[in-house]
Order: sequence, then structure tokens, then C-alpha cells
Amino acid sequence: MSRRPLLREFPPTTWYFRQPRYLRYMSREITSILIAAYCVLLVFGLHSLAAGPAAWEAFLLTLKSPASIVFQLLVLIAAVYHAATWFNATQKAMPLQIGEYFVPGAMISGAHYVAWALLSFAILFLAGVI
Amino acid sequence: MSNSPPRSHPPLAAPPEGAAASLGRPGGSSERTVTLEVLRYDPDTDSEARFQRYEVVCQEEWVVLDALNKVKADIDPTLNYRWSCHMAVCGSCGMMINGEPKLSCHAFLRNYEGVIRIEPLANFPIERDLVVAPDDFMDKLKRVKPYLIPKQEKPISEGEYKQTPAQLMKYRQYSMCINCMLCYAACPQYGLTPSFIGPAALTLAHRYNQDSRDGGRKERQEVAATHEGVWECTFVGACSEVCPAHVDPASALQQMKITSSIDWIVEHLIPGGKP
Amino acid sequence: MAKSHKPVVWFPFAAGGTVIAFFIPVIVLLTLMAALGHAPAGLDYANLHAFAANGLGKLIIFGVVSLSMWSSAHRLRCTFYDFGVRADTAVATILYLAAIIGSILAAIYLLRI
Amino acid sequence: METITTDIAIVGAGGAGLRAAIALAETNPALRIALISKVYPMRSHTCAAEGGAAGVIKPDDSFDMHFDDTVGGGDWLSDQDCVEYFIHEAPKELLQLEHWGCPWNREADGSVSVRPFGGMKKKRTWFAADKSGFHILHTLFQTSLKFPSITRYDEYYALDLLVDDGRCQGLTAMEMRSGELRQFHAKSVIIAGGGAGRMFPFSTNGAIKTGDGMAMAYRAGAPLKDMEFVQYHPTGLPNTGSLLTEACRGEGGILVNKNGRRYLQDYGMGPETPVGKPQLKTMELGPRDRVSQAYWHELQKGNTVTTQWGECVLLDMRHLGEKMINERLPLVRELAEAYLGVDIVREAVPIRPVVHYMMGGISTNTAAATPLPGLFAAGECACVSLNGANRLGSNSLVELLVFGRRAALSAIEHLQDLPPANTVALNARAGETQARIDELFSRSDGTESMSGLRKEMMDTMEKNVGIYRTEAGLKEGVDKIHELRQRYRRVILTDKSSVFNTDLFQVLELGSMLDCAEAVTVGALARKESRGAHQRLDFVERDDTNYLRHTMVYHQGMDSPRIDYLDVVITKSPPGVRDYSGDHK
Ligand SMILES: Cc1cc2nc3c(=O)[nH]c(=O)nc-3n(C[C@H](O)[C@H](O)[C@H](O)COP(=O)(O)OP(=O)(O)OC[C@H]3O[C@@H](n4cnc5c(N)ncnc54)[C@H](O)[C@@H]3O)c2cc1C
Ligand code: SF4
Ligand code: F3S
Ligand code: FES
Repeated sequence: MSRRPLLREFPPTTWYFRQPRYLRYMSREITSILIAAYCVLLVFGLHSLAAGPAAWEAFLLTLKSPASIVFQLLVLIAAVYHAATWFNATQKAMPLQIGEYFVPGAMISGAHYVAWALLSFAILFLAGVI
Repeated sequence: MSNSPPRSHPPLAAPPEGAAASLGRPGGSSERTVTLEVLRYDPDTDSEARFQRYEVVCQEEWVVLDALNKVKADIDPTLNYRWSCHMAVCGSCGMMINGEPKLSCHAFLRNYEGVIRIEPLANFPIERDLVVAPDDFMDKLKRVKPYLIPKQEKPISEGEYKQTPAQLMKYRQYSMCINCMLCYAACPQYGLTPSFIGPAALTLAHRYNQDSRDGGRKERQEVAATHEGVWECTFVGACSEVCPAHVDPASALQQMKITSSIDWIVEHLIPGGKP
Repeated sequence: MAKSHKPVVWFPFAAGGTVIAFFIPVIVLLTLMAALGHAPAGLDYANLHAFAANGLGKLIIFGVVSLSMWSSAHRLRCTFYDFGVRADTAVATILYLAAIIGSILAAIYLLRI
Repeated sequence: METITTDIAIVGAGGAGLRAAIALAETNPALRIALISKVYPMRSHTCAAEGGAAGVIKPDDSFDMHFDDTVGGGDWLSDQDCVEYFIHEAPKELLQLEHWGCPWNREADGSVSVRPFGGMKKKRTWFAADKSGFHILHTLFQTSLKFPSITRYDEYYALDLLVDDGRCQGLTAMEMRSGELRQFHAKSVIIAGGGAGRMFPFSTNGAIKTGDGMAMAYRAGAPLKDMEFVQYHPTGLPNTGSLLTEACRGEGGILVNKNGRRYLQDYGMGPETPVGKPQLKTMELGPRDRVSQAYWHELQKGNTVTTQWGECVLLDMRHLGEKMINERLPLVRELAEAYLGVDIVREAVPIRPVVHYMMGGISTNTAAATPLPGLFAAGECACVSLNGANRLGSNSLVELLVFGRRAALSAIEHLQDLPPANTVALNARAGETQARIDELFSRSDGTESMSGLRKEMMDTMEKNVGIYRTEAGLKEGVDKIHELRQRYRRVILTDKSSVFNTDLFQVLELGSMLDCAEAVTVGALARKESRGAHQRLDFVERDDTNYLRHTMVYHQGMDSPRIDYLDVVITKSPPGVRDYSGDHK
């Protein structure tokens, strides 16, 4: 007898249960479902804004339904998770070399976190929250 | 030599038993019986793979490879696996240990409890037991042209190409790949789409692209910038997490996506632009 | 194998990912406050309308909405594949089309303001 | 049996084999080249070399100095014409590697850096951090992918040379993944099979270094030369045998005994140099044989540190500082941390001498040709008589390149005017290999276990052919190895499957090691002097009158081998005193 290499299947629909890191990856990826849905909501909001004050108020009112609140909470979690994974990834996609040395990755993502915080505060400030 | 050599016969401190020398940390080496559950497959007799259990008395400080060597020497000579250097540099001894791609010479028993499950590297056909067929990887390595294509030819008599330490550091990390294929076993995109050139081979292309002496990026892009190339990667990042040589292929691939995108823009959107 | 045209979709994806990371969390926070009855002044019709009426404001809003949509669409495409749906061309067409339609609608509404 | 016809076959795809293959392909692209290796090329043990490769490149250095260091380091057993050729080719080869992309460390101005190494009077060791061999191997392997005329036979285990009409015309090799035997018909064969350190229990060598190439040539009638010279590296990890490169000392690490004394000063390598300011060719930068021998004396005096892994001395690198260590010795830090739990930045590492390198091997001349026409050899498996009685660290990696290339050129020359091969005769030879394998598979009266025999061999080598040797010990060793060779004929093959049968390959490798072990022991017994790595307690002096010559060992089947001698080539440096005291000129 001779060679008969055995191919073990890579299960195309359930592979992500194999390793915790795959689940982490998938949870990062499926944040896009929530973000996409939220974008639809934003477009709808723009529609209302364009349609005048009454439509806008009606839009704000629909936001208050319990289902909507739960939805937005989920989106918030997804968006924050996305942001964290994105900033951590930037150091990989765009390493920064100064002379012989590379700027430590933590510093690059750190800088992103700081910028994120500043930007968020600025927007909150402009929106009159703080 | 100033001292006259002593008379008695020279016993060098006696080595520990057999080929698997004992490993240890200060603080005492103790014995421990380890249960290995090893995937077996012999194409001569088996139609399916099966697990076989071995109870091995090990030194607490051993690596998994030492345990396998002990099985092979004392319990079951028919168990097959690859290894050579025992120092994480030859890249032979990759296997799945409790589902995680690892170099068995760098997987310390002290980090495992209970039954240790050992399987051949995922995503490769199993030749026999823990031995996989790396043909696909070897083929892909070759396809990315992993050799210096000089920017300017220069005869040896004119000495070395100058390269500053900073230029060296730009690619050095990516030149550290030991071709162990752990990243291929870890990358789900390779599992899902076997035509994917994959992390290590693409990283090697990046290594030469980043080399100040090299001018071959354009040629390599013919392979790297295709669907089978970097664009199959969805940045799972598993490759970098398992890489024993800290090569960080995930980083290399993302950088290549950026440069490939810039190439594309130059080529298609800038009139007369050449990447 | 020919070079891929992925950059067409990938660049906006990468840009969108950055936009989502920087902007979406705080925007959700604002709408959430409104939903919980503490509507911030920025979401008053007058204020928001004034912002959107401004050319730069339009551009920012459009950028955030369309890039985020594009980015999500692209990522969803990959996710479908990851879940084992192999009809990639169909999935891609539908999702990218959706993102494009969404962006056009956003543009139309913005121009009406 | 399938026959593969090629022009030139190379056994071994480590540094030497790959360099030869590339040289062949470059010289004549029309040549068919078969590169046969029992492991994938990048698994070859060249990847484990850490420290670097020596070649004169800096203005303060000279060929003469490299010559003197090599000849003196080899205790005048090197052939000086060979050394002369070597030192001149060395920088060319290292530059060639640079042109192929090897990531050598650099100076600020972009030129290559060199570091100090044991026994070298100048800094001349090119290095790529502490992964020099790794980078050399991968650079060569990757470069070899450019050449379509190189056909690789990866994971083919070479068994026997095919000799007919008084010349070597090919070999048999088994495809490991199918278990099928193939014969390669080739006009020239180059053996680059690497060393044989695995016949010792305690070695820096990888599992594949079992002397197959040496044994193959030896069984085919080519003599093995100077096999008794086995190099101990002074700084191996006491448990795994993993090497901590000589660069540890080159960069300024010091060796101390349990009293904290830098004991090398007591063995002709003093006076003490300031800590952290290593001085070339003295103290910690003495040659390997001397430094390993000093350990042994310390052991006798009770000055070693007792650890759970046996007796050790300490290698202290703390004063180098974390930055320097990370930059130049990252692998050393990792190895010590992983396998011993010692962080070299904060603690001294316990170390001991371990078997490292075979100075001896298949006898070749400066053209890399063996006495058997059509057979060439290069790398650690060959003894071209560059290293003499003791190799200087960092000469070997260059030797692979210089003589790998040289072997290729000679192999091409040999192609001229060859009579046609007698295929019938070659087939018959190949049939003998097949019969040998078949017998092993069908053997029913086996009584000896492979691992049992292997352990006895290793223990014998360690006990009787270690750093210091005696008549009685060597006699015992010779008898024991002879006995083991007899018993090997009854070894049991447990695994009878065809695919990737590592039990089979381990059995075959054991056969190779026993052949090599026999050559080592008989050579050591016959050499009644102390020279370089061969130290006899009963003959403590070097004896140039009787032993300024190479030992040549000839295989005689199951009988004891025949020993002959060959004069050393001396051109300009008559035997002198090896001086490693700080006041040498
Ligand atoms: C840990 C370590 C560190 C070292 N550091 C240095 C250093 O810093 N500087 C220096 O100059 N030297 C160093 N050396 C020595 C040097 O690395 C080796 O001598 C050298 O790499 C040997 O190369 P080679 O090509 O002869 O053999 P290898 O690289 O060992 O290759 C042998 C080849 O032969 C093949 N082979 C063997 N048997 C068979 C068979 N039966 N059938 C088919 N193929 C076969 C193998 O597959 C392999 O491809 C070091 C050695 C060790 C062990
Ligand atoms: S990139 Fe890392 S994991 Fe992948 S083959 Fe190279 S060394 Fe192994
Ligand atoms: S795991 Fe695979 S998907 Fe990309 S980042 Fe690594 S290659
Ligand atoms: S044995 Fe070489 S990497 Fe594990």
C-alpha cells in the first residue's frame, strides 16, 4: 500500500466554534449588522429632518419605543467594540518606524484612544450635552 | 596548559536518560504522569483517523515533544511525527495541541492540565499520524518569488549593497519566519479557501518588498495583489497570535493591502499612472 | 490570476471603519439620550437643521452615513462568506447596492434641507 | 524500482548542499540537478547556527591573520593549502550571500558589521543577530527557488551510493511518504549530509544529524578522515543541550565557577581581562577545545556549581544590559528563559560543554573531491582539513559556502569524457539496497530494540570518547561499538508500514551512527597524543613527530576498520605553540 493522505474537513458553517479567537473575530465582524441597521435608522432620520419639524419630532418619538432603546443599546456596545478592535488593529496596518525603532503598538493605539475621547467630548460639547 | 591533567577517568556530569534530556527550572524537577491523546492514522491499515491514549511518565519541566519522544522510544515505536532542532528554529514540529497550533518543542507540559490532545496541523492533508503534507505551502512559497530581485545589479567585486540599520529593521521582523505553517493551521480563511496564498508566503513577499536592496515588488504583486493573495485575508489575526517567531504576518498583510490599494488608485485613477 | 479590483471596495471600507470607530459611538449616545428623554440641544430641530443646511455640515453627515454604510456592507459580505454562504457575487451585489441606494437617499434628503 | 536519471545528485539540502545546487545551476543552466534531502531544506540543521560566519572584510584585518588563527586554532592539523584557498574565498561568499538578500547586521554607514569570536584575533565574524545560520539557510533556500534546473526531492532518505567501474554513479533513496525506493543515476554525486553529533547523548545537534552522509561514503569505500576530533562547545544548556552561542562571550559574557572566579585565567588563558571588555583571543575568547577542557578541570577540583541538571559553571551576561542583549542576543535570552527559566538580563546561566561539531568526515582534497571518483563532499560531513584538530567558531558556516561551491565546480569538471553508465550493473547495486530493506522488514529473529542499542551507543561515546580520553577507556569504547555493530544486525523493526515510517529511518540512522562511532573510537585509540579536541590523559603532549598527520579510516564490512595516515600539508606555518594568554602578540 502507499500514500492515501487524509483530508479533514474544515467545517464551512461551524468553524468559528473551534477556537475562542475565532468567536472573537466573528463577534467583531457581526457588529457590522448592527451598525448597518443603525445607518438605515440614520438615513430615516435625515428623511425626517428634511421633511420638517413635525416629522423630526415624530422620528424622535419613535426612538423612544422600548425596542428602539434596546436596539440602540446593542448598537452602542457594537460600536464601542468595533472602535476598540479598530484602534488596536491600526498599529498593525500602519506601523510607525522612527530611525531603527518602531513606535510601540500600544502607543499608536493609545494615541487613537485619546483622539477618540477628545473627538467624542467635542461632539458632546457641540451638541450641548456638556 | 598550566595544570597537569588529573589521572582518573573523566566522567562528564552524567546526562539524563535517553534522547529526551530532562528539562527543568530551578526549584526542583518532579515527575508527573501525563496522558496524551494522539491522533493516529496509517493509510496502510486505517480508513479513518482515530485517537490513541498514552500514559507517559514525564519530568514536569518537559515540553510535549519530549513526551512524544519518550512514547516513541519506550512505548510505541510506530508513532510518527517530525522534529529536529528542539529549539524552535527548524519549524518541523508543529502540531495541534488541545486545538491550538503549537511547536511541540516549545509547548511546556507545565502549561497543560489533564489529558493533552495532540493532532496534526489543521488545514493540511494527513500523511500519517502527526505528519502532514506541506506541498501546498511549499508551492505557494515559491509563487511569491521570495528572493532578492535587485534594484540595481552589482558585481560582488564592488562589495556589499549599503543598508543602514534602520533600513534593515524595516524588514527584519518579516525575515524571521521559520516556515512552521502554524499560521496556516490557524487561519480560517485558508481553511475555507485553500487557494489563499496565506500568511507566511505573503509575508515573505512583503519581507523582500520592504528590503532597500530589492526592486521586485511589481513582479510579486502579480501574485500578492490578486484575489488569492492579500485580498483573501479578512484580518482574523490568528496567524500573528500563534506565530512562534513573532513575525506578525497579520501586520504584513494589512500593510500590503494598503500599498496594493494605492497601486490600484495610481494605476486606474491617475492618468498615465504606473504603480 | 489577474490583479484584484478589491481596492475599489476596500478603501472605502477602511475609511468607513475609521469613521464608525470615531463617530458612531458618540452619535448613538446622543440618539440614546433622546430616546431616554434627555434629548440634547444638538438634536433640536432648529439646531440640527441649521447644521445640515450648511455645506460643510452636509458633507460631514453624508460622509459619516455613507462610509459607515459602505463599510458595514463590505464587512457583512465577508461575514456571509464566513458563515458558509458561498454565493459571494450575489451577496456582494445586494449589499453594495443597498449601501449605494442608502447613500443616494441620504444625499437626496440632505440636498432637500 | 523507479530510476531517476540526472546529471548531478546532491545528498543534503543544508547550507552546503544548497550552495552547491545554486553554483551548479548558475554555472550551467542546462544541467539537471537532483537535490535530495531527508528533511525539507529549511529544516536542515544549518538553521540552528547562531553566532556568525568569518570572512576578512574590515581594513584592520588581513588574510594572513585569518590564516594564522585558523591554523593555530586547528593545532596545526589543518592542510594549509586548503586554509589559504578558504580565507580568500570567504569574503566573496559572504558578499554573495549579501547580494542574495541575507540580513547581515549593519554599521551606521550601511556596511556590514562584524563581531569578535573565540580564537580569532580580529573582529571578522559576520552575523545576523544570533540567527546567522538560520538566515544563511533561508537565504540560500529562497534563492534556490529561482532556478528551474534544481529539482528537489524533499524527504527522500538516501541509503547507498551506486558504485560501478570504480566510480560513484548515483545512489538509492527512499521516498519517505510512500516508502518506495528510487535509484538516482547521476554522473557526479555530492554529499552534503551534515554532522553526526547525535551519536553522543548530549549535543547541540538536531535529531537529523546522524552521520548518514559520512556512513554512506564510508561504506562505499571512501575513507573517513580525522574522525576522533569531536568538538565540545563550552556553553550548552545543561538540560536540553541547546547552544548558547559563542557570541555570548564575544559580546562580553564571562565564565565563572562556584566561587565567582573567572577560572579560564588558571588554564593558560589569562591574565584576567576587565569585565565587559572582551579581548580577542584570550580568556573567554579562547578556542573551544581549551575552554571546554578548563571546565573539566574545574569539575575535577570541585569548583562547579551543582544544579538539578548536573554539574555546571556559570555564564554571566548581566553586565551587558538589557538593550544590548535584546539587540544582539535575543535568541539566547529566549532559550535560557524558556528551557531553564533563567533571564540572562538578571541572572547568570548554568552551562556545560556539549558535543557540537565533527571536525572529521569524508576525506576530501581542496577541490572537495573524495578519493572515490565521481564522489564529492562538502560541509560538516566532509573533512577537507580546514578545521584541523579544532574548528574555530564561525569558520564552519563559511566552509559550507566555500566548499559547497567548490564541490559543484569539481562535480561539473568530472562530467567531461565519462564513459556511458552500465545500467544493468547499477540496477544490480540498487537491488542490493532493496534486499537490505526487505530483509529488515521480514526479519523475524530480531532481538535488539532500536532505542536500547542507541542508548548504549550514546552512553559509550559519552563515557569513553569524551573531552579527555584514556587507553583503557578507548579500548572499552572500541570493543563496545564493535559489539553494538554486531548486535545491530538483529535489531527489530517494529513498524512495518510503508508511509512515513520513522521507526525505519531511526533504525537506518542508528546504523549510520554506529559506523561513524566506530571510526571515531578507532581513530582516537590509535592517536597517541593530545592535540586540539583530542586529549589523552596518557599522552598529554602534542606529538608532531608521529602524529602530524591525518587519520584515515577505511570500512571493512563487519570487521574492524583499517587505519591509514595521510600527511598534513604545511606550506608556510610550521607547528608552533598555541598561545591564548593575554600577552600574545
Ligand atoms: C547549534 C549550532 C550552532 C552553530 N553555530 C555556528 C556558528 O555560529 N558559526 C559557524 O560557522 N558554525 C556554526 N555551527 C556549525 C554549522 O552550523 C554546521 O556545521 C553546518 O550548518 C552544517 O551544515 P551542512 O550543510 O553541512 O549540514 P546540515 O545543515 O546539517 O544539513 C544536512 C543535510 O543533509 C541531509 N541529509 C542527512 N542525511 C541524509 C540522508 N540519509 N538522506 C538525505 N538527506 C540527508 C539533511 O536532510 C540536511 O538537508 C553550529 C552548529 C550548531 C549545531
Ligand atoms: S509566519 Fe510565523 S507561524 Fe507562519 S510559518 Fe512563519 S514562523 Fe510559522
Ligand atoms: S489569520 Fe488569516 S485572515 Fe489574515 S490576518 Fe491572518 S491571514
Ligand atoms: S523541533 Fe525544530 S522547531 Fe521544534
